[in-house]
Amino acid sequence: MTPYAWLIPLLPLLAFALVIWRGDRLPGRGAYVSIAGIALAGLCGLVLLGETAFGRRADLTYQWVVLGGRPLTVGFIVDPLSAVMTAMVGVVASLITIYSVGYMEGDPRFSRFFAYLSLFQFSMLFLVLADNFLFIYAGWELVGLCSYLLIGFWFERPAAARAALKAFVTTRVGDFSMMIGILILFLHTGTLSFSGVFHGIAAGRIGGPLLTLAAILVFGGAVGKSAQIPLHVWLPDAMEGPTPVSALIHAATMVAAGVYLVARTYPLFVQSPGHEALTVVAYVGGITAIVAATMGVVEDDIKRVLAYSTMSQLGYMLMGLGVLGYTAGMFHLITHAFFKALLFLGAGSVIHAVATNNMKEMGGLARAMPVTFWTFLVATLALTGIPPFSGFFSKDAILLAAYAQDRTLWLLGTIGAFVTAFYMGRLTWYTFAGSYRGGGHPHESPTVMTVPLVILGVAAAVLGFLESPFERYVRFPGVEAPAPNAPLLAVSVLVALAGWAAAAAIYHWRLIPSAALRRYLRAPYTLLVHKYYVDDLYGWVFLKVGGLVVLLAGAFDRYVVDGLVNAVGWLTGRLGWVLRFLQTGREENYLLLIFLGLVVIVLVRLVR
Amino acid sequence: MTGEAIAFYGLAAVILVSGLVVVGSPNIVHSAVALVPAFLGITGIYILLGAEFVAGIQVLIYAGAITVLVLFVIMLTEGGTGLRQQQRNEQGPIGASVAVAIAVLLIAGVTHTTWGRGAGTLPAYTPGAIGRSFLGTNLLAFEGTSIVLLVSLIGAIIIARKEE
Amino acid sequence: MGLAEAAALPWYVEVERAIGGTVLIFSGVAVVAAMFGVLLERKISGWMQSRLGPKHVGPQGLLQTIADTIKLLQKENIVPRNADATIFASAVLVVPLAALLDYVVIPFGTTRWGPLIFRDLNIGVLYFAATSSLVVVGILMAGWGSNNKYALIGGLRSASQMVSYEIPMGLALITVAMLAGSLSTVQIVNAQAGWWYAVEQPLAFLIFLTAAVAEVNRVPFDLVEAESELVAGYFSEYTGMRFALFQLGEYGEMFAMAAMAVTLFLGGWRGPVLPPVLWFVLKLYALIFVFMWVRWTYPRFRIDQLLNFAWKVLIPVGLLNLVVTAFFIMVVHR
Amino acid sequence: MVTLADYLVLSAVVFALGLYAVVTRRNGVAILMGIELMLNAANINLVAFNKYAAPGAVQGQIFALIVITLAACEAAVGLALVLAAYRSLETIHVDEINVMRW
Repeated sequence: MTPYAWLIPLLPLLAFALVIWRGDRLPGRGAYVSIAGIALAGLCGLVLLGETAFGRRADLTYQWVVLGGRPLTVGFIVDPLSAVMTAMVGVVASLITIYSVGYMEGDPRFSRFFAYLSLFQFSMLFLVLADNFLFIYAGWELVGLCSYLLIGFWFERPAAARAALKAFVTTRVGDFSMMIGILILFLHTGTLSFSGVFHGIAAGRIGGPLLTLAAILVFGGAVGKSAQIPLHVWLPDAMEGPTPVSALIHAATMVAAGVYLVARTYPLFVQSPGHEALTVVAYVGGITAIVAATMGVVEDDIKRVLAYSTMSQLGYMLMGLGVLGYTAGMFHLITHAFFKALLFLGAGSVIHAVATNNMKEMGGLARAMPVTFWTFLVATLALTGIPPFSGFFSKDAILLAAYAQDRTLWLLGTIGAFVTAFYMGRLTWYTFAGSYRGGGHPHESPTVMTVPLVILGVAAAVLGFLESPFERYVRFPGVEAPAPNAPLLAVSVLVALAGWAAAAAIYHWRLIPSAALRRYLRAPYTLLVHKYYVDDLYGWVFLKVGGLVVLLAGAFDRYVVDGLVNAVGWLTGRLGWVLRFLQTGREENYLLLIFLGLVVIVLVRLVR
Repeated sequence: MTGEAIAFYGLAAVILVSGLVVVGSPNIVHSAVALVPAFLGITGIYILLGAEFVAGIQVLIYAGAITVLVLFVIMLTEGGTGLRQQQRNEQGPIGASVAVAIAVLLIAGVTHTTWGRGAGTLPAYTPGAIGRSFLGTNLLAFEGTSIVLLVSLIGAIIIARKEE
Repeated sequence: MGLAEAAALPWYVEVERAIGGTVLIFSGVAVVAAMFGVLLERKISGWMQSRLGPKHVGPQGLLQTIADTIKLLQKENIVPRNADATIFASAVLVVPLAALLDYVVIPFGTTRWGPLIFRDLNIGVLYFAATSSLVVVGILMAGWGSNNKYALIGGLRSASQMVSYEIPMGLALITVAMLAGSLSTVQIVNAQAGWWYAVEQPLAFLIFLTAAVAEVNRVPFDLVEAESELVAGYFSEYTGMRFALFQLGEYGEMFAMAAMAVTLFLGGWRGPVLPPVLWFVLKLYALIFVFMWVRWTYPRFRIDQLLNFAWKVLIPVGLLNLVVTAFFIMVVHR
Repeated sequence: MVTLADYLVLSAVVFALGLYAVVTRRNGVAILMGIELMLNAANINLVAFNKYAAPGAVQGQIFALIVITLAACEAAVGLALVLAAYRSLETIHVDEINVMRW
């Protein structure tokens, strides 16, 4: 299967073409074709996973064009990292596509939704299998396009349209910095393929601060796509899109692409002097983790809470990569993909049932929707890192690596874990416990939606145990995971339980009413509600500064450019006015001038 | 003060006064008529300089012909009626200052240079000498002038003739 | 006697002679030309028209002109309204003065101590032509000064007539000067020892006579004062003494022309028996008689006929004559 | 004793008078008169130089004669022009004649 790896992205592309072309006339209005496409791709991914596990590697390159004497070779790479990602994307995407058949029931643009999904799956797989910066960048853009299309799927709602635009623009900023990074690398190493660039760096063609700069610029792309601190504003708004989209794109795959990019170009970050690039990655990840978590606490919209949680978990993954926890980071990515997808789908079925996102209008759904409740609970436990679920293994590996590398980051991670547990507990209690506060009458989702939930639930529970084979399988030469440290594990579990207890105290046993808490912590509460005023800051910066620049440019154009032109006009006019006295057309003036000239000449001659 | 000096200054006075009238008088006919005493004064100067033939010609042509011509044209054009119009254009003061400046410069130039005296004396009968040299060494100039005379004669007639 | 020697004399002697000369000329001419001329004119014209001339004043009317002059003297000097006073007055001076200046170069005769001439200028003939051309200016001034349409047109016509006839007269003068080899009138008279120039140059003589008559605005050419058309021509506004002066100028000019014709063509004072001055006077009056004779025989010319005659007949003939004579001189003398 | 310089001074003054007339008079004929004056000033110079600088030859006087004749021609043509201008433009004031075609 390895030599035919290029086939995997092709399948969803074909599905996309078919659905776009024949759309509604296809069986199931295009859904089955799309599912078939991604299911086959997922199967091949698993086979690929198996083959690479047994040591098969491949670098299918093809000389595309000769750029000024330098051949541009492009192609696909099959190695443990890309195999794992392909498998994960394939499985998760197929489950979500099956789920969305139920979710999107009765939507007027049903077939178009599946067309976009297939296009997204093609671009994600294309991105993951790329073996050069050009292809990965192309995939990057396509994925951004699909996220725009899918966020703004219900474009008649202005909020959705605005959110789609905001997502696209913000990620574009990241893409721009990534492009500059790629150009710097291309300029110095003369090639775009990963292996070529890494050999160039090893050969010293590019080094020192310039390498760090290039690495950070490439990481900029990841920050944009994975919604890290400076460019994170678009993710909460992206929840306007349909829930399967949020699940697929804004939980499992696309946002993970940033982490995958850092992992794929890891030599860049490792070779930068004194690991500066890595510490940058780590700290950005760490800060995003804690900030996103705190914002999640005050959210009432169930999907936004999960969005913040995704942002925070991505922060963890990048922190892991940043503290040389290469395998830990990647493992957390895989496990997170599964249980976060499950959480989103669970939330989706809840919303599907009560037709509202606001948690305050839910409650007591455990009894009405047992399957959703139990799978949701499993995923929550995995997310908060309660053993034996998968989250515990991957998150603790990161904390372990962080502890070994940088104590402050470890502390940040631990506090993050506590807050994560707290807001997940709050969410669970608001949604499933207590009595139902909504208007409708909730009922369990149809089986086409609950079956993927169950499968994902099983995966979330079981994956944790695959940690050791994963470590042997996905490794970066020269980067060793630190030895497990029992007391550390205990601490993290205790912290998680404390989080849960705190949530239970406030929302279940009502020891401290949340309203009183809100009054008491007035200042931090408003700060968090306004998302640290980042949106307002950007708004203010771009509007004001932009306005100022526009004003300046306008003034410059009007006064300097036009001024110059008018000045020239005025000058010639004035000159003409002066000459007018010389060209009177009357002979006696000329005669007078002649004799005046004579007198002047003679006088000058006498004087000198 | 020799007779010659008195004659010179007398004639100079006549010339300058009539010159001023020619230049300054608001009445165009007055300035035309004042030309005659000016030219006669200059004839006197020529006689003082021993150029009788030139003096004769000067009276014959300048005083006799050109002044008559000028008077003719003045009367034929609106000279007669044009008396009331402003005779001087706006360059009055500047023109005066330029003229004065040039006069001063010339006079300064003239008085400061020492003029040598040529050898020899004027021939007794200058008209004869003039006639001989006109038809002798200066024949070309003589013929040239005659041609110019012919051309300007024809030209003047054609220009001034009333188109049929 | 050129100007060079004259300058040698002390200047005050020079001035005395000048003043004496002018007085002499003025009085002499006044008596001979004005007085006698006018009388002679009226006597002869009367005789020609077979009637008696003026008889009452003095014996045979000899004092007639004196009576006229006295009459004119006590007449009032009228200056036309808003006429150009200065020019009006100065014209009266210019015309007679210019006429009288001709007499400076006329040799009346010869006596033991040299020819009887006021100043024998070596450019005599040229001087004569120059002064006669000055008259034209006077006439124009008179015409313009009197602020009268007829006077103006009369002045313009007479000016153009005189200018036109100056040229043939000039040509005649040049021919004679060429023959005599000098511009000085005395030389010319001496040069006529052999044949008179009238005989040698009959054509030039005729041209000179006609030009002279025209120059003086005499009858065949007196369109200017033709009573029927232009009242009195350029001096129609002049009254009293000014009118008399104009008459003086006119007759003075006539006598000067006659005298110059005599000197140039009839051998001046040369004559076999009689004293030179007598010869000169006889010849002079012969010509005056011819002038008057001509006055009552020829009809008046129209202005365009008059000008055409000058430009298209007299000038070409004069030039031709000049060229022939020049050729003749070159061939004979060489 | 009248020296050459006196004649030259006289001619300079006459020239200046002529120049003033030419430059400041509006009437075409007055300008021509000014030109005549200037030419006469030149003639005075010529004849004066002839007497003082080179009495032997009469070149100066010949030159003066030629200048006089040419002045006559110039006056004739100038006045003809003024007449033509008057006939078609009804004005001989030079500053009013500013058209290239009559």
